[in-house]
Amino acid sequence: MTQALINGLVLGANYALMALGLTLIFALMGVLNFAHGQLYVLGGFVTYYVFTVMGLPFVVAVLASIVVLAIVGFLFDALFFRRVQQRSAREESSMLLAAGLALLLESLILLGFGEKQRGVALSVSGVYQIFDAYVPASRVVVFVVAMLAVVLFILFMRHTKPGRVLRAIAQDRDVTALQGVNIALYSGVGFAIGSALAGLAGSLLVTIFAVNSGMGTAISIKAFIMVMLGGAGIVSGAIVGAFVLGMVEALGYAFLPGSVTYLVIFVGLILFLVIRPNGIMGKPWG
Amino acid sequence: MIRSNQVWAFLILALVYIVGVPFIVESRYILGILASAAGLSIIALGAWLTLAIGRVNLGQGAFALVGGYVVAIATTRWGVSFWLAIVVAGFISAAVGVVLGLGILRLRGVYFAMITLSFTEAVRLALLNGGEFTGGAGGISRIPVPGELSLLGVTIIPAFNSVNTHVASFVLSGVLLALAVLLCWRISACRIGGVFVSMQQSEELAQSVGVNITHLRIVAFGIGSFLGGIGGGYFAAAQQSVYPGGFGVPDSVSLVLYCFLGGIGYVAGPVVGTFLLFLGFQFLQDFQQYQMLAYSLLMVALMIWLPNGVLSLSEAGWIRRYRSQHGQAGAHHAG
Amino acid sequence: MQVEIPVTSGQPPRDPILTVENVSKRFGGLTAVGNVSFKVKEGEIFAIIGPNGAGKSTLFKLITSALRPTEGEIVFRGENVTGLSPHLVAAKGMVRTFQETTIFRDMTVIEATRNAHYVTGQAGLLGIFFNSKAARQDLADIDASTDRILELLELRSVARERSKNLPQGRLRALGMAMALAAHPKLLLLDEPFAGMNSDETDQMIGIVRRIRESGVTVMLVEHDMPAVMRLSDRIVVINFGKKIAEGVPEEIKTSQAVIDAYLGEEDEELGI
Amino acid sequence: MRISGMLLAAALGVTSSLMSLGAHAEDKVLKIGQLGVMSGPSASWGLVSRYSAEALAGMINDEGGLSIGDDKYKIEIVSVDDKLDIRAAIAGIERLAYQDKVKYVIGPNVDDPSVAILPVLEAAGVFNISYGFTKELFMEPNKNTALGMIATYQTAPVVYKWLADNKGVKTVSFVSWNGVGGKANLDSGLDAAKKVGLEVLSSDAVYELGTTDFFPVMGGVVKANPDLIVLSGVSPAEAPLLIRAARELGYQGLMSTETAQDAKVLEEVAGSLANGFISLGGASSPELQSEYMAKFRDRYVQVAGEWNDEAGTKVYALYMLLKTIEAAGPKAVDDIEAFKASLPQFETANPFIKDQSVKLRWVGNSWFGQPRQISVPMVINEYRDGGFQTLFVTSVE
Repeated sequence: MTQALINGLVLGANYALMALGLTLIFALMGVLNFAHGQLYVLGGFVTYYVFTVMGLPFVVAVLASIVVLAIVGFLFDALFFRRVQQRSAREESSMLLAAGLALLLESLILLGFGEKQRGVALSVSGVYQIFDAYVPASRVVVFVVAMLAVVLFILFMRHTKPGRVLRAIAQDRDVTALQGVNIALYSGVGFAIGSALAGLAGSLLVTIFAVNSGMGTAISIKAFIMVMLGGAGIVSGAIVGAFVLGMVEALGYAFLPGSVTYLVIFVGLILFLVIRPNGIMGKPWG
Repeated sequence: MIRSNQVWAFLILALVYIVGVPFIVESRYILGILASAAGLSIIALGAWLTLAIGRVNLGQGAFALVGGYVVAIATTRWGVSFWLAIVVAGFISAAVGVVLGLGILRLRGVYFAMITLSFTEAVRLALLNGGEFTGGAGGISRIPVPGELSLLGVTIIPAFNSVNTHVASFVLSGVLLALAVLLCWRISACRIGGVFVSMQQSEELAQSVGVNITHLRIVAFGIGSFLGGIGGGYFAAAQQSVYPGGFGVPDSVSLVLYCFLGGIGYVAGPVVGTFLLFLGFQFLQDFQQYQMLAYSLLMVALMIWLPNGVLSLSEAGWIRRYRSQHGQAGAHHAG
Repeated sequence: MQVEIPVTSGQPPRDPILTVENVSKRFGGLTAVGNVSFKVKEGEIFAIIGPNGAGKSTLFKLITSALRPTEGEIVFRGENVTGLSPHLVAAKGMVRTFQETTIFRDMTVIEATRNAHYVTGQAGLLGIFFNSKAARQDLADIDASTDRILELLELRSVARERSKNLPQGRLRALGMAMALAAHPKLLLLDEPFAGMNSDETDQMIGIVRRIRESGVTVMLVEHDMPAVMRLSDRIVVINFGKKIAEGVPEEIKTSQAVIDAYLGEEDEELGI
Repeated sequence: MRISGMLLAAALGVTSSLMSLGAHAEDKVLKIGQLGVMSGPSASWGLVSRYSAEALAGMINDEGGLSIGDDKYKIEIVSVDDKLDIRAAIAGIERLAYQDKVKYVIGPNVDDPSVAILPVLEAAGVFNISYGFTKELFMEPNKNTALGMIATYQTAPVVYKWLADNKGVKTVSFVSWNGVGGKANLDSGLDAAKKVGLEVLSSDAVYELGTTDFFPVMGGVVKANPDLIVLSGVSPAEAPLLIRAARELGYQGLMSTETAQDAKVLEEVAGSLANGFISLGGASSPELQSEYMAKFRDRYVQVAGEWNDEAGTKVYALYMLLKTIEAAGPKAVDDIEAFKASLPQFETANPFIKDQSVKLRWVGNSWFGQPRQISVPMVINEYRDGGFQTLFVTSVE
């Protein structure tokens, strides 16, 4: 039981990192980014490449992932999303565009990095024991870095000018535009930050989960669950959703047979959203 | 208003396709993928109907699974004729859709998309864990090909194994697709279609002039689910097997993508999108390991250049000019 | 259903078509509408006015069933319609308009008006689908009705324009055209004069009068005092969620409570 | 890494594939189909098949091609991605059979598509080497499918027996994935454990394909603390994560699987935690491999960019197909009946291992009632510090 709870907690922290970028892009653009999982995977591969193949320090690898993904995110917005949002008759188009980009990114990753599972073995080893539960040191490291990243992100959004502008856009795009803010630029910046967060998640989690080119969709779906559970577009919601999913998954695997856990999660999510569509932290609107 | 000459044109086109293609095309492979594209188009038309009321429906895969399993279980376990089973499959899927819709249709946007996506996963996992009844992970195989359908001793449709099965499957898929298109065409051209457009643009406004939006949303979603079930039932018989993974989230997303890329403003949109992309993927086979890359590039490029679908080309300047010269402009309003 | 819009004489009728009785709405601890009562009589033009934030739009939503009152009753033509689903309220003959943000953007004026004729007609969904005799009759009726409504609202000239390309005044007329398509007995107008210049206002006043002449009772919620004074038969004034005055325009103009309420508001506006 | 040359490669790929549509050399061409999952989370299954076939075909073509009767044939591999999807698999096999007129196909990698394509194999007269384990595939009335590797139900009893005898294993727990393959593997593993007399502590740990975090799955398994944890039929992507989760949860006992794994992946993902992990191997470990195998490895690296240990088992499919066609004569090129008739008596040396006493044959009589399995040598490996060490070698029959 203790092990299940601890698993849930650790899982939750990792999941939170996956969900943050997704919720940011949703808040800014109203896009459910189907390519999120593929961005995560790309982040993992960049770290693998820089750390394992080029042999540079891990910190450099993480930074490389963040930078590469920020650029990819900015380009996604500038080259694709902006055009489609301007010209499409239906706003849902951007959701489908994201699904198309997911496929594109996935095939590029497969061609570029190959089909093999890739992992990064950190030199952090050892296992801590809490009561009768085990927590590996590598996970503690990732947990700490993940939490640090979450805190930094929240501070950035609250206390810097770009952060405040982004929050204003999330709240009311049109009004913010009227105040003379360069919406196009900031959308790009928002997308870049969202992707960079996905890249950071991939970069850190490649050390414990490893990555392969085809796992993106599964990651996206998990991140969707967390974001919807917590309340779409709300940072605190994504974090809460992540911990709830982590706990339910850990407890489910401990007490239910096999894939019934995810059956329960999906059915539960449907029922939950029917009752409370705005998620745990979402404010009811309209 | 559908003009009767348009209906005749469609029927002739459908007949030429259904009868003519098997004469010209000898390759079983080409017939097979055309039949698959037609089957997928039926399911995509269902997704299109929910898009018509402003809902991105990522649950079509689930309805296709339900339809497929109904046909599989009815024909293999209870010896029911395929022809009865596929109709039952459509109605059971529709019933599932209505029950689900009662709960979720007041949601919109990503909320609806996400909940239907969850539904696709939930159905897959339920079938996976369904034990003996659904055959678990192994699904149900050895589904018989459709048998003879006769009325008062007169054979209306011969048993598929007594004729060329490939051609028979192709014809079946073509006929079902033609019927599905007629259904959706009629809906979108009559007053109900106009009301659907109203609901898609503003449910509040539609409600204010007395439209029972709850009722009509259920109707649209129910018919969409029905088409999903029919399509799934078709595939069960054509492939002679069903598996929990037969339709999943990627399929559900693809089906909606087909609608968008074909053009959701047009009844033919889902059909054009499905044929273009599904066949396109097959024909890109020659790119070998770059097949997926080429396919996704094609898809993204289409979305960038024609964000309102391939059929929006028909509204391009030169066609419009031609039309206005020939006095057809503005003749599209519903009614 | 017949789609004649009967033209009645200017006889001032006396039966209440709408009765709002002790209606309150509280959000948490905040009282948005407190214990408001009034009656709208058949055939009149009735206005609810009040300064910004007085609770006008909440009251409007309560009447049209977009919100459910915490207390009180709304009776329409002798029938309690409190909390009834909005489409049923509309079907019973009480139809509202929206401010310009809510329109069918991609439809032409004639399409939008035809589409709004949903409640008219004898044919059910299956009848419509199979184009039954009743459905064909409905279509003919709808065409005739659409024609009359566009005429009435001076929208003929822009019948084939897309809604999103219309100027403000025409757009609001289109909103009314769609509402009339549902054949209301009582038409509720949400700020019909907002953002209009004096020419447009004059035109709108003419349109509303003609609607009333066609036999439809009109109730409007408005901020623009002068226009209301010119148009309305009777007025209710709301401030801080409470009714502070009721009467004919002359009475309202001279009511001290009303003057205070509006003066207070102007001070505020000046202070900003 | 390939990332830099990718665009160039893409351009080359397009032109070469366009060219291959038109140009045909004077040499006769023997087309061999390959159907497998080459995208998505399980892409490595099909891609290893494909790269193995392309590498071996390249070697044979460089040597002048395959002699059948009086003719030299160049080998051409035609690959189709089945996306692990039934519809795509059926469309794929129909394409290979009717469009490319292929008579011999390698793949699919798992059970459902292998079962789903049976009617097409029958109708089109195509012979298939499958990596699905379902016994019915290889048994009457199906005659057109052979097993390309060693099935769990064949490896498990041997491995468990060896572990019981040599390592004193008495209790065992199973972990498997939720799918046809996973379920079948689990059942045959349980069966074998029972036969060997092992006590099964648990077998209900089942995970979804695509799971990233195996802590929750492994928690219960480790708690029971069996002598041996069997990772039943797990893919090379998931094995190291499962090992790592078990070790990090404090598990000290033995772990094994009956499928082929890749040492590089084990090293990168699980590191030293994977030491002692027992798996099925090809004959690619240094102490076993012949020079021909070493050449094949080089060629494989050229094709795929990087060696994969799974290729050591997957190379046999194409080799056996070609050598059997060669022996059966020109008729077998277009007619699989001639090919099938020669299966019972066919025998050739195994060029991939040093030990030349072991022959390659079509086996499986005792399992399927007809010779429908390639006698891939059963090599049991133990992982240690980045490489495999051979524990013992045996054969199916």
